[in-house]
Amino acid sequence: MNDKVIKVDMLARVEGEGAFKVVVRDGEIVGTEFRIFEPPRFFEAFLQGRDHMEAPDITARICGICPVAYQMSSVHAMEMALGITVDGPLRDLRRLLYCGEWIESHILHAAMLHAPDFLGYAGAIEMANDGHGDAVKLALEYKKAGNAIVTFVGGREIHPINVRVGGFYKVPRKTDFAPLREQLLKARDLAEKFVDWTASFTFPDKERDYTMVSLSHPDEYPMNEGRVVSSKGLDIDVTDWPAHFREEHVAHSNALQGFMVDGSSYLCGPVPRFNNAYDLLSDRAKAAAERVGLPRDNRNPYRSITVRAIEGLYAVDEALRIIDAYEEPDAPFVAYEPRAGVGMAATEAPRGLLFHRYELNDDGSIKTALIVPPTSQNQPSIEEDLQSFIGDILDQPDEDILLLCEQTIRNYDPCISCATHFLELDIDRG
Amino acid sequence: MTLPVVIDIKALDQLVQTLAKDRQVMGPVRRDGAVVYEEIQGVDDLPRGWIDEQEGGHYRLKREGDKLFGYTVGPSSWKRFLHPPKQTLWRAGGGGITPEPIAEDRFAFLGVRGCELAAIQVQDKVFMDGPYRDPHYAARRENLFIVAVNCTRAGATCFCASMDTGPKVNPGYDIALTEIDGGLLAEVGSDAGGAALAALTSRPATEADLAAAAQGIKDAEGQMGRKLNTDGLADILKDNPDHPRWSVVADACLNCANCTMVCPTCFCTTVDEVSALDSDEVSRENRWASCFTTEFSYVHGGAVRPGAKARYRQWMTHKLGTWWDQFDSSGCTGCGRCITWCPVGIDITEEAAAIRGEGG
Amino acid sequence: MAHPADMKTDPMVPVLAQITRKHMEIPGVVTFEVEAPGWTGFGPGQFNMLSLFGVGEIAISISGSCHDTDRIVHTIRDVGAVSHALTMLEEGDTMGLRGPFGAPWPVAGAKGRDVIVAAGGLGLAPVRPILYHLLANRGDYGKVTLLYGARRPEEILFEQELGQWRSQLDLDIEVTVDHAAPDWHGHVGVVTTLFPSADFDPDNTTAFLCGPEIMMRFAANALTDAGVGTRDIFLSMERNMQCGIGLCGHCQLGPHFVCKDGPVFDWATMRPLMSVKEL
Amino acid sequence: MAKPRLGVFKFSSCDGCQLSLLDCEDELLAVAGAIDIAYFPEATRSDDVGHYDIAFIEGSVTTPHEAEMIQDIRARSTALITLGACATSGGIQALKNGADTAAFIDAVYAHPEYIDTLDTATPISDHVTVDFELRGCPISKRDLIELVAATVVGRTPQTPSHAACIECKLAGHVCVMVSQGTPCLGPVTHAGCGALCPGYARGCYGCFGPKETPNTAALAAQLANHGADNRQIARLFSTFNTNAPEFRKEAEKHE
Ligand SMILES: Cc1cc2nc3c(=O)[nH]c(=O)nc-3n(C[C@H](O)[C@H](O)[C@H](O)COP(=O)(O)OP(=O)(O)OC[C@H]3O[C@@H](n4cnc5c(N)ncnc54)[C@H](O)[C@@H]3O)c2cc1C
Ligand code: SF4
Ligand code: SF4
Ligand code: SF4
Repeated sequence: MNDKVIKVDMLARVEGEGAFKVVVRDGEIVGTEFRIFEPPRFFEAFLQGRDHMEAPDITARICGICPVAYQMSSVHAMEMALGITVDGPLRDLRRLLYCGEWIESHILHAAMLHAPDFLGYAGAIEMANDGHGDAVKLALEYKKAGNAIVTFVGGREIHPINVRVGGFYKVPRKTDFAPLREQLLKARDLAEKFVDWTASFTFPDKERDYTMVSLSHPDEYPMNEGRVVSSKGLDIDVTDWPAHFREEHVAHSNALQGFMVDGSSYLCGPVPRFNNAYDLLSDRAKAAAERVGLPRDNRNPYRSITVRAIEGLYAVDEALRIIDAYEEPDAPFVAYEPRAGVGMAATEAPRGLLFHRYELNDDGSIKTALIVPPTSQNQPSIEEDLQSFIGDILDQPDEDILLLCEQTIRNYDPCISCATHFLELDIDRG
Repeated sequence: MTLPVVIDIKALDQLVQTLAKDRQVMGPVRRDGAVVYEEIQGVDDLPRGWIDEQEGGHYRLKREGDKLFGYTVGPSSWKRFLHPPKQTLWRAGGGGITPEPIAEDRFAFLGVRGCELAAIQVQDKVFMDGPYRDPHYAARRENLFIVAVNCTRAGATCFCASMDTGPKVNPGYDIALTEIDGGLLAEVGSDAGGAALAALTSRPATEADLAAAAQGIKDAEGQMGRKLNTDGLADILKDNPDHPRWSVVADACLNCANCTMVCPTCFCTTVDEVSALDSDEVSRENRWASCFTTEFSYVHGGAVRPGAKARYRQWMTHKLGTWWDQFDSSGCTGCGRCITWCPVGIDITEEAAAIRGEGG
Repeated sequence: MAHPADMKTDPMVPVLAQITRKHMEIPGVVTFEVEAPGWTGFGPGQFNMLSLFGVGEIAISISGSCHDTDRIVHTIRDVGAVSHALTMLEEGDTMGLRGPFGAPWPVAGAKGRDVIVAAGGLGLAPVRPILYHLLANRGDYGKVTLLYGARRPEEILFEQELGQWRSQLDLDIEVTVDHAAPDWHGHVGVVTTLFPSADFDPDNTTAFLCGPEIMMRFAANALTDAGVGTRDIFLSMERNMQCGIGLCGHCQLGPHFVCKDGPVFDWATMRPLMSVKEL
Repeated sequence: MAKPRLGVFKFSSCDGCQLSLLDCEDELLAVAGAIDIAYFPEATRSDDVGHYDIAFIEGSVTTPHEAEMIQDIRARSTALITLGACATSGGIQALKNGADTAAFIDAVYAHPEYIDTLDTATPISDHVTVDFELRGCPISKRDLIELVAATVVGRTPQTPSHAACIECKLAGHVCVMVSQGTPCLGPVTHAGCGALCPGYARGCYGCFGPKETPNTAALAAQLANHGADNRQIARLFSTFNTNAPEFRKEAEKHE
C-alpha cells in the first residue's frame, strides 16, 4: 500500500480537458502532475496577419467561460499599441461588462463546479435533486444577473459581439439600464446569502505561503488595469512583465508553465486579489467577509470558494455603482488611425491575470501575438498544492484521496480551454 | 365634408396628445441612422429637418430644411403593427385550447404616405376580404386611426406615381396633412377625423394654401426617381417564366429575403410550434415568412423552388402579376423599399422593364 | 359544408378531435376514424389540417365517405415529424383538427358520364371519397374505372376494399406496380400503362387524378391524347401549407392558392403551370 | 416513457457551446428533469458510460485520438447532434487547414517535439454520420432549448436555415449595410442568433455559418463596391466557419 499512482484521466467539473497524477513511492509523494490534454488550437499563429480589430472576436474564442477577459486584455493591448486612451463612460462600461463576467464565472464555478466537493455530490444537478435545490436555484438566479450584464452590454453571454478596439460598437442609453438595475438589486440579496452559504462549508485546514500576484490600482479593486504586484514586494509596470515572468516547458509535465524569473511558483486569481486589495472592496463586500470570518490574508486555498462569493458580491455592488453614475458618452468608441506599434496589457480574468502582447504592422494588421492565461501561471502552484496537501491522508481510501486531489485542483477554477493554445499534446494513457 | 383647414405644429402636437389618450400613437422617429416607425409622445419625436437619400442598396439620412415630413419612406412599414412579425394564435394546456384573445391594440398612425395607405388597403384584401379572415388583423384595423401625409418630396427609389397610389394619398385616411410653408394643410377623410380636427386650433385654408399644397405634391411627382410601366405587365410576367433575365437577376440576388420583409404588402407567414420544457403549455405562433427561402416551398423530399431564379420569379410575378388574379389589385404600391433595402440594390422596376424587353 | 365567411372565431384555432378507430393499412400508413365537435360534413377531395400540439400541423385529405357525416376518416403516411407523431396516436387519443378546407372534386358534374379515377401510391386516399360517392349513386354514372399504381405489391393501399369493389361487376379496377417479385401476376409498370386498355368514351368522360405530380402529368397528357377534354380532367395538387385557408401564402401555384382555390384543379388550368419548372 | 439519456462530449473547442447549457439558468433544472444527463464532465463527476439516446458533440477533430473517439461515441449513440461551429464546420482552429502545421507549431511552442496534432481541424460530419447540427459560435440558448424541447416531444427543431437578414428584419433592426455601408455577412449567414450584430450597429461576422443556398459571390461583389479590398473580403469569410465549403471557396477567390 505504500506505492501507488492516484490518477484521474478525465477531470470533471472543470472547463476543458485535464488530468492529474500523483505518484507515491514508499509512502512519499514523489511526483504530482496536473496535465492538460486539450488539443492545441494555435491562436497565436492564427492571429498573425489578421486585422487588429479582429483580435477581440478571435481571442474570445480561446475560452467560452471568460471571453470578456480575452476581449478586455486584447483591446487594452491594442489601444496601447495604437496610442489611444479609453476612459470615462466607455471605460466604466468595460468594467461593468467585466463585472458581469466575474459574477457569471465565479458563481458557475463556486456553485456548480466547486460546491459539490464540499457537500459530497457528483455535480450540482445531483445536489439540487438531493435537498439542495434551493441553494442551486438561488445560485442560478444570481448567476443569471451576471449573464444579464454581459448580454446587455455585450450582446450575448458567450463571445459578446459589442466589444471593439476603442470602445464599443454601440452604447446603451441611460434609460435602458432600468430593468438590469432592478435585477441587480435583487441579485445583491442573493449574493449576500451566497457568501453565507459558501462559508458554511467545512474547509480542510491547510495553508501555504504563496507568492500572491495580482494587478493593483490606486482607486479600484483590481480588474481592468493596474501595475503588477505581489505579496512578496514585486511592483512593476505591465510592460515589464516579460522581464519578471517566464514560461517553461517542464520535463515531467505536458504543459508550459508560468514561473517568476527566479524559477519559483506563484499564485494569481481571486485569493491574491482579495489579499492584495482588500481595502478597495465595497463596504458591503468587506462586511460580508468579516461576518463570515474570512481573514484578510487568507492562505487557505479551499476558502477560495468564499473569496469568489465575496468578489461576486463586490461585482454586483460595482455594477450598480457604474450604472448609477453612467452618462451616455458622445461616441461609442474613440476614433484612431492604424499604425505600427507594440502593446501589452494584463487584466484580471475571474481566475487570474491574463497577459496579452501584440506587435502591429503599419496597416494595423498583427505581426506577432503572445497570450499568457491564468491557468498556465497557476499550474506549478497546483502541483505544489497536491504535493503538500495530501501527504497526510495517503493511508485513507483511494476515493477519498482522489476527491481531495480534485477539490484541491478545483480551488483554482482551472480553465483548461484557455491554456490549450500553448500546451502541447501528449496523452499518457499508460 | 369639412373644408380643408390649416393647423400649426402646436396643433399637430395637440392632435398627438389627444389621440394618445386612448391609443398608441405610432409615428416616424430617427433611430440607428434611419427613420423608423415607433411609438411617439409628441411632435418633438419627429425627425424634423432630416431627409433621406436613397438609391438601390443605399440609404443615408442628412439634415436639410426643417420639414417634419421631409423624409420619404424608411425601412419599417406599418405592417409591423397591423400584421406583426410574430403573432400567437392560440395556447393549449391541460387538455383545452385557448384562442389568443383578439388583439385589442388601438393604434393611431401618424405620417402614412400614399403608397403606404395603399399597402394597408392591399393587406386589408388579403386578411379581411377572403372566405377566411385574420381576426387579429381585422380588430387592429377596425381600431385604427390614420393621419396620412401627402408627399411633397419624393426619393430616388419612389414610383408611386406609376402605381396610382401617390404622392397624394387616396381615400381611406381619417386626416390627411400636406406640409406647406407656415403649417400643415389638413383634410378630413372620415367622421372621426373631422371630430379630431374640429377640436384643434385651426384656420380655414385659403386658395394660396391649397395651391401651395398642390404644388408640393406636384413637385414630389416630378421628383419620382423610378417609373414602372404597368401596361399589360401582369400578362407579360406570367407569359415569360423562362425569360433569360430571371437567370441574370438570380446571379445577383442574395435570396436574403430583405425585400419581402420591408415590403408593406408581403403577407406570408409560417406557423411555429412553441413548447417549453418546464410546462405542459404549447402554443402556435405565426411568423413572417418569405418566398425567397427554400423552406417556404418545402414539401416532403425537397423544395418546390430550390433555385434562386424560381424564387425571384415567384416574388416579382406575384407582386406585379398574379396578385391581380388573387386580390384584384397590384401587390406593389411603388414605395421603393425593396429597391433601397436590397443589400445589393436589385430594382423591381428595372427587372420588370427587362422582362418587358426594355432597357436592362 | 361549413363555409365560415361570417365566422367570428379564429380559423387558425383547431378543435379537439378524438380517435375512435385506428387501423394500420400497410406499414407506415394508418387510417384513423375521428370525431370532432361541430363537424357537419365535407365534400370529396376536401382536406383537414391535423395537428399534434407541440409537434406541428399538416394537411391531410379526408379519405372516408361524405355520406358519413359524423365520422371523419383520414389515411396518413408517416414521412416526417408530424405525420409520424400522428400515426403513433392510439384510439381514444385526441388530435387538433381544422377544416374541412379546399375545393372538392366536382363529382356532380360527372353525372351521366364515364368516370376514370387514376391514383398513384397514397393518392388513392384522397380519391376514395369519389369512389364511395360513385358506388352510392352508381346509376347516375356511366362506366367507372379505377386505375391504381403502387410502387410494390406490399404497398397496395385498401387492398381488401379493392377486392370487394372488384367483385362488383359495374366497376373496372386495374392495379399496377412499379417493381414486383416473380410471384406477382398483375401488371407491372407505371399507371399510364393501364390507360390504353381502359374502356371509356373520351368525349363523355370525366377523370379524377391523384398522386405524385409527375404521375398526374403523364396521366393527364395520356387522357388528353386519348381525346378527353382538358376541362374534364381533374387533379389534386400538393404544396406546402401552413394555414390551409389562403392567408399564409406558401401554397401558391401561379395565380392560385392550392388550399382555397384547389387542391382540386382542372387540367386546363394546371397544364400551363405544370409545364413551368419550379413554379 | 423513460427519459432519454444524454451524453455531452468535448472535442477541440472553447467550451462555450456546452457552457450554453449551464447558462440556461431558467431552464437547466427543467432540462435535467426532461432528460437524463448521464455524461457531462463539465457539470458532473458521474461518468455513466454506455449507450446514449442523444449525444451532444462540441468541438472539431484535430488529433488522432479525437478521430478515434468520435467513432466510439457514434457507435454508442442513437442520435448524434453537433453543437456549434467547431463541430459543424471545424471552427476557428480550422484556420490551420491549408497552413503549414509545422510552422504553426513553431510559432507557438518552444519545444515542438511533443506536439501530436492532425494537419486539419475537421467537422464531426467528416468522420461520422450526424443526425442534426446546431449552428453558431456559440450556439444560441434559444436554439439549444428549442432543440431539447423539440427532441423531447419529437418535432423538428425550428432552427431555420434562411438568412440572418430575416431575423434582422423581424427584430426591427436597421440594415447596417444599406444605411452605413458596413460589411455584413447576414445575407449569406444561417439565422439563429437573432441578428445580434446589426442590432449593435456592426455587421454580422458569420458565427452561424452559411445559410441554405448562399450567394457569397454576389455579396462579395457588393462588399467590394462598398470599398472592401480582397484581403478584407477573404478575412471576413475566414473566421469561425472558415472551413464551411461555401465560405472557404469564397475566401479562396480573394486570396
Ligand atoms: C391538400 C393536401 C392533402 C394531403 N393529403 C394527405 C393524405 O391524405 N395523407 C397523407 O399521408 N398525406 C397527405 N398530404 C401530405 C402531407 O401533408 C405531408 O406528408 C405532410 O405535410 C408531411 O409532414 P411531416 O411533418 O410529417 O414531414 P416533413 O417532411 O418533416 O415536413 C415538414 C413540413 O413541411 C410541410 N410539408 C411537407 N410535405 C408536405 C406536403 N406534401 N404538403 C404540404 N406540406 C408539406 C409541412 O408543413 C410539414 O410539417 C396532403 C398534402 C396536401 C397539401
Ligand atoms: S414590391 Fe417593393 S416597391 Fe412594391 S410595395 Fe413592395 S417594397 Fe414597395
Ligand atoms: S444588416 Fe445585415 S443582416 Fe441585417 S438586413 Fe442588412 S445585410 Fe441583412
Ligand atoms: S456575427 Fe452574425 S451570426 Fe454572429 S452574432 Fe453577429 S449577427 Fe449573429
